[in-house]
Order: sequence, then C-alpha cells, then structure tokens
Amino acid sequence: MLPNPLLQLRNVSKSFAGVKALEEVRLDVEAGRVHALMGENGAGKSTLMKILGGLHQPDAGEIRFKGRRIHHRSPHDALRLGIAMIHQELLPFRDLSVAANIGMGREATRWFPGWLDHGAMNREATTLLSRLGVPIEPTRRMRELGVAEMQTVEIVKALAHEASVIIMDEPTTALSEREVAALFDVIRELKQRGVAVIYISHKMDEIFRIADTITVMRDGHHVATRPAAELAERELIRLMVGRDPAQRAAVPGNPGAPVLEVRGLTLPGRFHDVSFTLRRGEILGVGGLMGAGRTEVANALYGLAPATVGEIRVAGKTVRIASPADALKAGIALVTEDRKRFGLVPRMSVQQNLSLASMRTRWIDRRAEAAVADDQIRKFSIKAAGRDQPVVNLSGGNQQKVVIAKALLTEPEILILDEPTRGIDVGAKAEIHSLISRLARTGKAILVISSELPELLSLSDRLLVMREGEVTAELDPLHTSQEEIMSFAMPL
Amino acid sequence: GRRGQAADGGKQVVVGVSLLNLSSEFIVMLNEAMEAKAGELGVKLIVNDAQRSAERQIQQVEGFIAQRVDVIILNPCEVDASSPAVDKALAAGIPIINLNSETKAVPTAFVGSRDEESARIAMEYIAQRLDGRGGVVMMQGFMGQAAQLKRDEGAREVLAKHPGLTLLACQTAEWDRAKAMSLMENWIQSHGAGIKAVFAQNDEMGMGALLALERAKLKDQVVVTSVDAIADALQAVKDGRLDATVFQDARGQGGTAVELAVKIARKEPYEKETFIPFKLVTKDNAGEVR
Amino acid sequence: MTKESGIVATLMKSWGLAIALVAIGVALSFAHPGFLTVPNLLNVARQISINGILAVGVTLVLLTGGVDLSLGSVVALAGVVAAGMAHPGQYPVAVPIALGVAAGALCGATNGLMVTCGRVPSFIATLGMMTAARGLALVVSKGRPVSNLSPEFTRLGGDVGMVPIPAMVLVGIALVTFVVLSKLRLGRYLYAVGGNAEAARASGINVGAIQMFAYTACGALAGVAGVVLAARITTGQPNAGVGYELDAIAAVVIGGTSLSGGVGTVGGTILGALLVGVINNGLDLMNVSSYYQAIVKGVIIVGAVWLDRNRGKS
Amino acid sequence: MTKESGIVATLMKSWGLAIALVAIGVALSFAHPGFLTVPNLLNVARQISINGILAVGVTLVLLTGGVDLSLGSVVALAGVVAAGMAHPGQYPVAVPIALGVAAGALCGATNGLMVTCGRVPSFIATLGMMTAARGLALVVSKGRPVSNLSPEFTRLGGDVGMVPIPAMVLVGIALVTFVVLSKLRLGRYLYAVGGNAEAARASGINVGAIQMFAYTACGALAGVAGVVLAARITTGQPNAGVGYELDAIAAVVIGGTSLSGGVGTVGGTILGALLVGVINNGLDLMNVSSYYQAIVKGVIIVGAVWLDRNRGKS
Ligand SMILES: Nc1ncnc2c1ncn2[C@@H]1O[C@H](COP(=O)(O)OP(=O)(O)OP(=O)(O)O)[C@@H](O)[C@H]1O
Ligand SMILES: Nc1ncnc2c1ncn2[C@@H]1O[C@H](COP(=O)(O)OP(=O)(O)OP(=O)(O)O)[C@@H](O)[C@H]1O
Ligand SMILES: [Mg+2]
Ligand SMILES: [Mg+2]
Repeated sequence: MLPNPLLQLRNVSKSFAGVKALEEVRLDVEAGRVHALMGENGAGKSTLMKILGGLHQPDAGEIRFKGRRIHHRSPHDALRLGIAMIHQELLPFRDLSVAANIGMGREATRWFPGWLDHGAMNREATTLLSRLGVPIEPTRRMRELGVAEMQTVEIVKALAHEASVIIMDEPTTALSEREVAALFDVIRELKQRGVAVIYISHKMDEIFRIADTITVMRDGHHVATRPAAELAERELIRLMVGRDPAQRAAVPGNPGAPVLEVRGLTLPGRFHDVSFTLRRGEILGVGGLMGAGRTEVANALYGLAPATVGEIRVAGKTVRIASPADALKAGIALVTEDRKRFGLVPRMSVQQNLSLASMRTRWIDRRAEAAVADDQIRKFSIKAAGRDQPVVNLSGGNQQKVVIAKALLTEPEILILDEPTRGIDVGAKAEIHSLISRLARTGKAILVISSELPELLSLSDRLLVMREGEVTAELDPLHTSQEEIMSFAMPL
Repeated sequence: GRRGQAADGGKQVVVGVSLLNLSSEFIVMLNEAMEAKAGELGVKLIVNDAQRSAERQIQQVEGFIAQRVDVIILNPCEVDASSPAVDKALAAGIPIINLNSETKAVPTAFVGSRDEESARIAMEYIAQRLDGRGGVVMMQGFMGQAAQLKRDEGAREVLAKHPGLTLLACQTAEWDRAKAMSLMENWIQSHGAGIKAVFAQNDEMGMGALLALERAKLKDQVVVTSVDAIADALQAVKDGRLDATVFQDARGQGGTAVELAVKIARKEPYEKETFIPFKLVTKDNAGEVR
Repeated sequence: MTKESGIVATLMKSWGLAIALVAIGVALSFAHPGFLTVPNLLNVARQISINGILAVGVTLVLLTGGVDLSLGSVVALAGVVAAGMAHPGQYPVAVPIALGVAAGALCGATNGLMVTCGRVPSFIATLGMMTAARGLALVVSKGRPVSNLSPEFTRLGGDVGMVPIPAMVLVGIALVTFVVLSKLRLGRYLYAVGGNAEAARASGINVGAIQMFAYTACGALAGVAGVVLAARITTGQPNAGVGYELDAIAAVVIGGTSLSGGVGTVGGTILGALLVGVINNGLDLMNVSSYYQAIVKGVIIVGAVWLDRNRGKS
Repeated sequence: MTKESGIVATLMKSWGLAIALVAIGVALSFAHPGFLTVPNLLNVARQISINGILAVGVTLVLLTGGVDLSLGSVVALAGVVAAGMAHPGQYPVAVPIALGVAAGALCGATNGLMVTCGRVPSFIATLGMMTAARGLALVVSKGRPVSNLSPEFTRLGGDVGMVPIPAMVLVGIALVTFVVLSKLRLGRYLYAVGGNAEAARASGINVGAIQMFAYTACGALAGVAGVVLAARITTGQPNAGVGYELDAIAAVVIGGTSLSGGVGTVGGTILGALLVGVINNGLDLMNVSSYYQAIVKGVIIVGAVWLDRNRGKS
C-alpha cells in the first residue's frame, strides 16, 4: 500500500473480559502526515491508540515501527521509541503545578542527575503554552484549572516530547475555535518536521481542515483508509455509521413564558453581573472563548459553586440554590462539562449511574431500574457490554451519553447542557441535537453552552456571548455569523 | 514541721511516679494506695502512665529530671529496657525507687516482690491439687514482656519438678479476658477432657478461661489458677468458681514506696530492699484478703 | 482462553476468597480432627461475632471513603456504660443494652460531625475519638472493671440451645446491613459518596447526611459489640478492645472493600471475618507456638488476599 | 475581605499547624514553669525522635497513596537483630547498625513487592508484615529481651554535649527527605504516583519502581528507628514498638499529608510529630491524670487539625 510507512499495525486484536474491542485491525501511518482516525463511539479508536501508546497489550497482531517489530510493554517504552499520546480522558496531577504536569516524565535537571531545574521547567511551560496561545501561569495548581485549560496542558505535555509519532485522541473537545486554530498551526509545523500525527476527532470540519489520510473503524474493525481529499463528508459518515446520516429537522422554536430569570449573578473573580431570561420551549445558546466563565455560570445555577451576589427566579419565584439538591428540587438539571469529576461514579455500573440522580423511592425497584437502564441504553445507543458494565470501562463518547441520559431522567423543567456533545460521534450528535429540539418543543427550557459555533448556531433560538466573565451580546442565530460572535468573544 | 517536708525546711516533697499501665487493675490499686499515703504524708505526687512502653517510661523519667523532683518512683515495664531510666535518675542525682518489679540497673531502693514467685505459688497449688499428675495448659501475657517472661520461668520451674504434669499447650492471650476466653474454647476442642488444670499468668485471662470452662460445663473437672487477686478474681474465689489466685499486696507496696520516698528525701535511714510476699488465695482464706 | 477457563475465572472472581476459605478449612480438617465438628464450628461463630459486628459497621464507613479508628475504644466505653447499669436487680436488661448502644452511637455521631462539619480527615477525627473514648471509659469506670452483672445481661453472651447469641446478633446485623446496602436507596448513596463524592453531590445527594449516617451507624454497632463483649466476658472492661479497630478493618479489606471507598459488600466482610477467625481457631487447635503463629497468620492472610485479587488474571 | 485579613489568611494557610503549635507552647509555658527550659525542650526533641523518624519514612509511603502498618513490628525486629550483634567486644558498632537497617529495608522491600507485584492492597500487605515481623522478632530473640549491649552501641541513644543523638539523626533524615521530595525528580514522581497513578504510568513513570522505593525507604527508616530505640533502651525488645505505626501515621496526617496520596511535606510531618510530642510532654508535666490526659489529647489533636484545615475559610 504505502511505500515505507513509519508505523505499521497488522491484525491487532484486543478483547476485554470476553468482549471484543478490536479485531484484526491494520493501520499504516506515514511520517510528516496527519492521519485521522474516525468511527462511532465505541468503535475502538482509543483502544487501538492505547495499544500504540503502550497502555494496553494487544491479544494478537504485530506493530512495526520504522520497519522493526516492536514489543513495547508500557507508556515508558512507547515514549522512548518516540510515540507520545494525548489521552482522551484528562489525566491531570491535580495537586501539582502546571509546569510539573507538562514536564512530567522528562524533567529538566541540573547540577547532578535527578536534581530538578524548576526555573527551566517553568520557562519551558510558558513557551509551550504560548505556542497554543493560552497564557496559563506555570506555577498554578492543576486543581484550579477549568477543563479546557487542563486539556491544553495535556496537549502541550505531549507536544513537549520530541516524538516522531504523536497520537491525539480527541484533543479539542473542550477547546474553542481560537485554541483549535493554534493547535492546527502547531500540527502543521510538526508535519514539516516529519512527525506523524494520528488525529481522532468527531468534529468533521476539523478532520477536513487538517487530515491528509482518513481511516474509518467500525465495531472494532478496520473499514477503509482513503486520502482525505478524495472523501466527501457524506461518504465518510456512511462509512462510519454504515448508513446515511439522519438529517435533523430544523424545528423553529416557540418560546413561551419565562421560567428561568437570572439577575446580576456574580461570583467575584469568575463572572460578573450575568443577567438573562430563559423561556419555556426555548433553547438559549451561550458562546464564548475558553475561560469566559460559561461553565462557572452553569455551575452556579446548578448549585455546584453558588454565586455570591444576584437573584435566580424559577417560574417567577425567587429560589435559593446552595447545592445541586436545591437545583434538582427547583427542576434544574445539568449536564456537566467535567464528567469525570461531577458526572459519573466511575466504578458504578451504567444502570446505577443512570438512576443515581432520579431515585424517588426509599426502596430500589431493581426490575424497574433495569428496565429504565435498558431503555436509555437503547435510546442513546450506548455501546456497553450490558447495563451492569462499570461506566469507567465505557468509551468516552458513551460515558457522555450516560451523563446526558442521567440528567434527563430527573425530568427537569430547565436543562443546562455544558458542552453536551463532548466526544460524541456524528450520528449520535445529530440524534442528541434532535432530542434537544424535541425537548424544547415539549416546553422544556434549555441552556446550551458549547464551544462549537456551528452547533450553537444550528441549535439555539437565541444566543448569548460571554467574554471574561461578562455577557457581551445577545444575538439571533439566524442573523449572525461566526465572525460576529467571535468579535464579541475575543478579549479586547 | 509536717512529715512531708524535706530536710532542708519548708519545701513539700515532690515525687515523680511512672507507672506501668494505668488501665490495668492492679496498677490502679497500686496508684490508689500511693495517692492515699501521699495525702496522709502531705507529699505531692506527679503520676505519669507509661502505657507499657519502656521508651515512654524513660521519657517520663527524663521529664522528672528536668523538673528536678525530689524522688522518683518507677514501676518498671521491663527489666532491661527500663534500666536506662534508673541510670539516668541516679546520674542526675535523684534517688529512684523501683516499685513492684525489678530492673537490671540497681535503684536507690526496691519495694515489691518477685514475679517468678507468684507463678511458682500458683503452679505448686495446681501440682498439689492434681497430685502431680495430669495435663496443664498455660496462658501467657503479651509475649516478651518482663511479667510474661518471669511468670513463665516460675511456672516452668515447678513443672520441671513434677514430671507427671504435662504442659499440653502454652499460648498467649495478651493479658486479655476476651482473648483468653476464645483460646480456652479452642483448647477445649483440641484437648477436651485431657485438660486438668489451667494456669493463667494474670487474673483477667484466668477469668476468661473460667468463663469458657463454665460455658462448656467442664469447670468441675478443671483446676484454674491465676495471679494478681483483682476484685473479680477474689470474688470468684470466694464463690468457689476460681480455684486460686495469688495475692499481691498493692496497698502494702504502694504505701511503703511513698513512705520510703519521704524517708529518702528527708535523708533519714531507709531499707534498701523491701520484699512483700505473695499469698495464695483459695476459698479458705479469701475472706481475709483486703 | 477456552470457554471452561472462562467459567472458572468467573467463579473465582466472585468466590476467590470463599475458595481460599474452603481450602483452609479442608486443610485444617485433615490436619486436626477437632476442626470439623459442630461444637468447634460454633466456637468459630462465637469468636468472630464481636469482630464481625464491628467489621460490618466499619464497612459502612469504609464504603464512604472514610475510616474509623475509634471502634476499640468505643467498645470499651459502651461496655462500661452498659455494665454500670447491669448490676443485678437494678434496671430491666433493656436499659443497659440501650445505653451501651446509645453511647456508641453518640461517639459515632461525634465522629461524623467532625468529619462533615469540621472537615477534619476521618483518620484524625476518629483517632482523636479513639484516645478520648478510651479516656472516658477509664473515667466512667474509674480504671477498674465493672463487674457483678445480672444474669439476664450476661446471658446475651451465652447460647440459646447450641447457638451462640453473639453469632445470632451478628447474623441479624449482617442481614439488615445487606438489605440496606443492596436494596435501599440509602445504600446506593453510600456507594456513590465513596465512589465519587463530588459526583454524588452533583446528583443531589446530601453527602454530609450520608456520611453522618455511616459514622453513627458504625458507632452504634460498636456499641452493640461493646454490650455483647461485656456480656460475654461478664464485665465492663475499660481496657477492652485495644486494637479491635485494626482487626475489624482488616476483615473488611480482606473481604474486598476498598480503603478508598465505593466498593465492597457485607458478604465479603463476613467472609473476611470468617477467614481471620478460622485461621486463629486453626492455629490454636494445632497448638502452633505463639511466635510462629504470628508469622503463619501474616502469611496466610496476605496469601488469601493475593489469591483473591489475582483470581482469573493471567 | 480586606487586604489585611487576606494576608492573615495566607499566613494561616501555610502556618495553621505552626500557629496551633506555638499557641499550645505559649499556653504550656504559662501553665508550667518547667516547660520552657532548655533541658525540657531537649527532652521533647529526644522524645519525638523515634516517632519522627518513623513518620518521615511513612510520609513517603503515604505520598504514594499507600500505608504502612508494619512499622512498629519492624522497629522491634530491627532492634533485636541489631542488639544481637551489639554485645561488647563482638563486632564494630557499624555492623549491628547496618544489619538493623538492612532488616528494616528487607521488610520494607517485601511490603513493596507484595503491593507492586502481588497487587495486594498495602493495608493488608503491611498488616501481614506487622504480624509476621512481630513473630520473627520473637523467634530471633527467643521471646526475650536481648541485652548486654556494648557502650559504643548504646551511646547512639545518648547525647553529644547537650544534644540528643536521636534528635540529630531525625534532623538529618528529615533534611535528606526534604531534599528528595522537593528537589529531586524522584520526589516529584512520588507525588505523581500518589496523585494519579494512572496518569503517572501514562507519563512513562515506572510506578512500581517508585512504590518499591517508598516502601523500602520507609522500612529502612523503621530499621534506623529500631536501632536508635534499642540503643536508647539498651536492649533489643521483641515486644517494642506496639502501636508505633499509628502514632507515626497520625503525625504525618496531622502534618497535612493526605491518606489518599499525592499531597504532603516533610515539614508538615515534623510539625505533626512536634505537636504530638509537645502535647504528651505538657500533659505529663502538668500531672493531668492519665485518664483525662487521653481525653484532652484527643481533643487537642482534633482541634489543631480542625484549625489547620479550616484556616482562611469563611
Ligand atoms: N478497560 C475496559 N474494559 C472493558 N471494556 C472496555 C475497556 N476499555 C474499552 N472497552 C470497550 O472497548 C470498546 C472500544 O472502546 P474505545 O474507547 O476504544 O472506543 P472509541 O472508539 O475510542 O470511542 P469514543 O469515540 O467514544 O471515544 C467499547 O465498547 C468499550 O466499552
Ligand atoms: N477552582 C478554581 N480556582 C481558580 N480559578 C478557577 C477555578 N475554576 C475555574 N477557574 C477559572 O475561571 C475561569 C472561567 O472558567 P470556565 O471554565 O467557567 O470558562 P468557560 O467559559 O466555561 O470556558 P471553558 O469551560 O471552555 O474553559 C477560568 O480562567 C478558570 O481558570
Ligand atoms: Mg475514544
Ligand atoms: Mg466550559
């Protein structure tokens, strides 16, 4: 096929507790090219990459690197060979500094072996972060960062290895356009230096902007490998899903009475004087750049980190929301941006996670619970070995589906979705979009925070833009453009 | 002046006391006897509890030295390991009295008894009751502690003298009644009617063995003896449940130690060694004790 | 992997510990004829009761991701409190029992308050309680055993027919806890709080209340254990129970509960307590010298857990 | 919040424990004239040495998210091993020291192996070692104290001038550990493994090797503590060190190290050990009855940690 690929995977298979995740997969990756890996949630992309990165051992098959067969048994081996990886799941050291996170495993030393050079590491972190245009103080503790900032740190960490293969497993799920653009500049630079990049994403536009070659996987199998230029979006989706994508019927919103009124909401240092009204049957989008404070507002409305000043009214009545329990009582539910931290109990099963926020009776009716779980698994096509599989073993996108289903099961009147389609594949994304529209049509009020402008534009009835903790504009999605939104979002 | 005042005049005698373990009943009685005598003599006692740790005991004596107390009373945890406490006190010029048991280092004075002796008395009683023939089991205290070692030594001396007595099993119950009960239950399973006598190195364990035997309805076939004469055990002896315990005179020991301390502080003549003998307590003489 | 080894692996997965237990049991019954007899098995049941009750209680706390080091001292405190009210002809037997359990629950609730409202790590909060409750037990009893207890009270430590009452108490408590953990929402919340406290809060769960429940229930069960122990040894001992917390936590962890919370079952805990109990019993039966007993015990426990955790791997 | 309260809050943040310690010190020096004297402060230094050495060692293990319950028994084992070689005129004094420390390191390495290769939870692995090492200590010493030690050896437990050698050993160990944890890559990896083992592995860190280091170093330091203790009490005591593990872990946790790993400093550990030492010393000085002493001690420790953890909140 390709004359002399840098990396060759042949007949790689892997199963977990009897469930096949990969079956005889092959993949060739060339130096100086961006190779996109596409497929539905649970197709096996991350598993394949984890094998490349040394985190998993394949059950069968072989891997050749620069023509030689390799048997790397740990990420340490992979890194030594020159294979670095950005993981889909954030893997921060929360109590260490940003610089320590970035330098982890390849610390700068001086004087004698093993003596840390803190200054050099801070300088390195600053340089690398500025390449992505994200000025984070290298001495800040990871714990204080938002998801998007953590994601940039993870990107920078992988870039810092002088690797000849860089695997990027959904690096941009929490990033906004500005950071994505910066990342792409870096990727182009890497290409120039002859680095091979394996890029996984569910965002179509990104794929077509950056990829040279596209490989599609389905149900653990290799489906096709094509040059990106020869592949149309429709065709790509058909390869992934195995059928034509469902088109979302554009449903015009029909807003009713205000259900959520927010006045002068302030949390010093995070956001300031945020006011808006959300109506029954309305989808209100919130756009902005990373760190604009959108997540903070959502968390405040849901009681995760309550605001100190301001008023929240639900259906005309002022409510005090000091905890998520209060919010749920007021009919507010949140699909969190940080599913690992706030969304899931990792070792609990899919069924138990789904029902956790919506158990109304003292005794658990297991049969009913199981029925609900099966129902949700079907409805969201959650790919799991069964309702009893621990969520931690689900693929990223499927975990996200669990988080969404869990929030919906609380039957909220007001639904806040913070980056709801993070890591969700195109097919499922379309379904979730139409689900959101349907919910709005049944009179629910919906607040959507998203860093994907196309998603925001197509989904919302009305659009707020935030910048540095303040609302800077309210726009009509039908009469605005990405450029206009960006103009309100960019720091002055 | 009052008796509790030191030779040099108006100052009250201050005595530092480091006790083995204040959650052991015998030591509590010892402490009460000392407090009573100190109150009588107008002596100030500073009582520290070493909680069975020789190291803590040394720390406490170091503390007394730093406070410049007049006399130290040491109720040693260990023969060897508590010795530095004695040496340090003597080196600092503070007289030190060993109470109840010995250390390797020689103190200014000694009040107490020999632990081996108590076990000897108890085991002799068993030998006599069994006419020198039969299976015996022995419950030991916390392994490696001075009291365990010495009581073991005393008991084995007697066993050696009576070849007809066979030691069926010997195991630690760590001075604890509940552990002793479980151990006895297990022994009843493994040795059954072979057990003719139990020697427990303290009364707590003796009571535990007794309870297990009573529950198994075997008590009338087994002689149980132990050491210390704590209130519970005395009552059990009076009631004819426990066959014998060995009385150690806490009041006599504690009182004598405080009296000695005052004599030493006032530079009066004093006895270097006071041995207070053990006494076997059986149903016949249980009423006379205390 | 063939089909069959798959089944074996699955069996081993849930029963690794049970298999270790059975193996030890079989070995012991060959080694000593006295092991596999009804009276001896009842002995084992009797002997694990106190540790079992404590272990079931502390399972609740460990599930929430906390720890309770105060158990042993609380056992002593509850014991002397109960014993103090249990002299013959004083009060009906329910009074000492209730007061003992209440004393335990109070200690547990105080632990809970320190952890939830005071934000003190549970290790320190319960270590403080360990020290303080021991002191209280000594103060209440003036440092000496509280004896002369009524036969109605001490009967609690005895048998009904052949069956030891402490063992019946343990079985009852284990069953109730099993129901709470597997059938009640409350139980689910305990797992959730331990599995991911932040996500539990975000699911509308009152994390503090759940923790309060766990610590209070654990304290109350330590109170029960204290009462049963006092009845069994017919005294309230202020120095009883030293080190019991470690034995109890060991049984729970052997039984598969994670010290970091969120994972574990009552069944595992009971298996863990049984394993330790059988080892102790067997070593006593076989009259292994005290010194070697300690070594053998350490090795067997580690071995059993190693077997359990590595079952079906490779 | 005004600027000033901000500064106070910041100060309190790093110094909550130090402030608690100073407050207790001031209170004690008013309450008892003997407290604030050079000999007494040297006493405190001497008294915290053993616990301090153990606490520094177990800090390493706690940082990686593990625990070591075998410390007390390892102290005893190292003590009897060293003492057995330290009779007068037998070997140069370096031999017993080296063998004691080696015995500790061996126990620690075994703990590490059980945890890393055996996948046994550290609680169980080190609990097994706690039991087994105690048994070994009894076997080695035949159950009785090993005495008659050479003066060269016992001098290690004494003073140089006014300064206690054990305290100097502690200071040395603390300094080295401080350098390892804050200046060396190794230290950084200890934090990383405890903070997020999965991420550490993904970053190419050999998690098992780091854990092995932590357990082995902790064991070696327990060996040092055992040697120092034997020198101080001029005996190798097979029953020494019971409960030392809990005291050491308490000091570490009081000092701000998290039981779940990844957070903590040697400075905090030393502060924690000092706090416990000063409380013990003060209570003994003031002649508080030992029963109330327990209560007061429990309350003060919880109070100090409460202060420390809630500093600058509200
Ligand atoms: N540790 C594990 N244990 C059991 N099953 C697992 C484990 N890891 C992955 N799987 C299963 O393997 C399959 C492939 O998962 P993988 O994470 O590779 O999907 P993916 O293509 O990356 O999906 P996504 O787009 O959602 O990230 C899924 O069905 C998942 O449930
Ligand atoms: N616990 C915290 N401590 C300090 N700063 C924080 C904390 N949480 C968030 N921040 C900061 O608050 C700012 C707002 O972040 P937020 O996550 O709300 O932004 P956003 O608009 O949702 O963007 P994104 O989620 O994409 O980062 C960020 O700069 C973040 O670093
Ligand atoms: Mg994936
Ligand atoms: Mg956000």
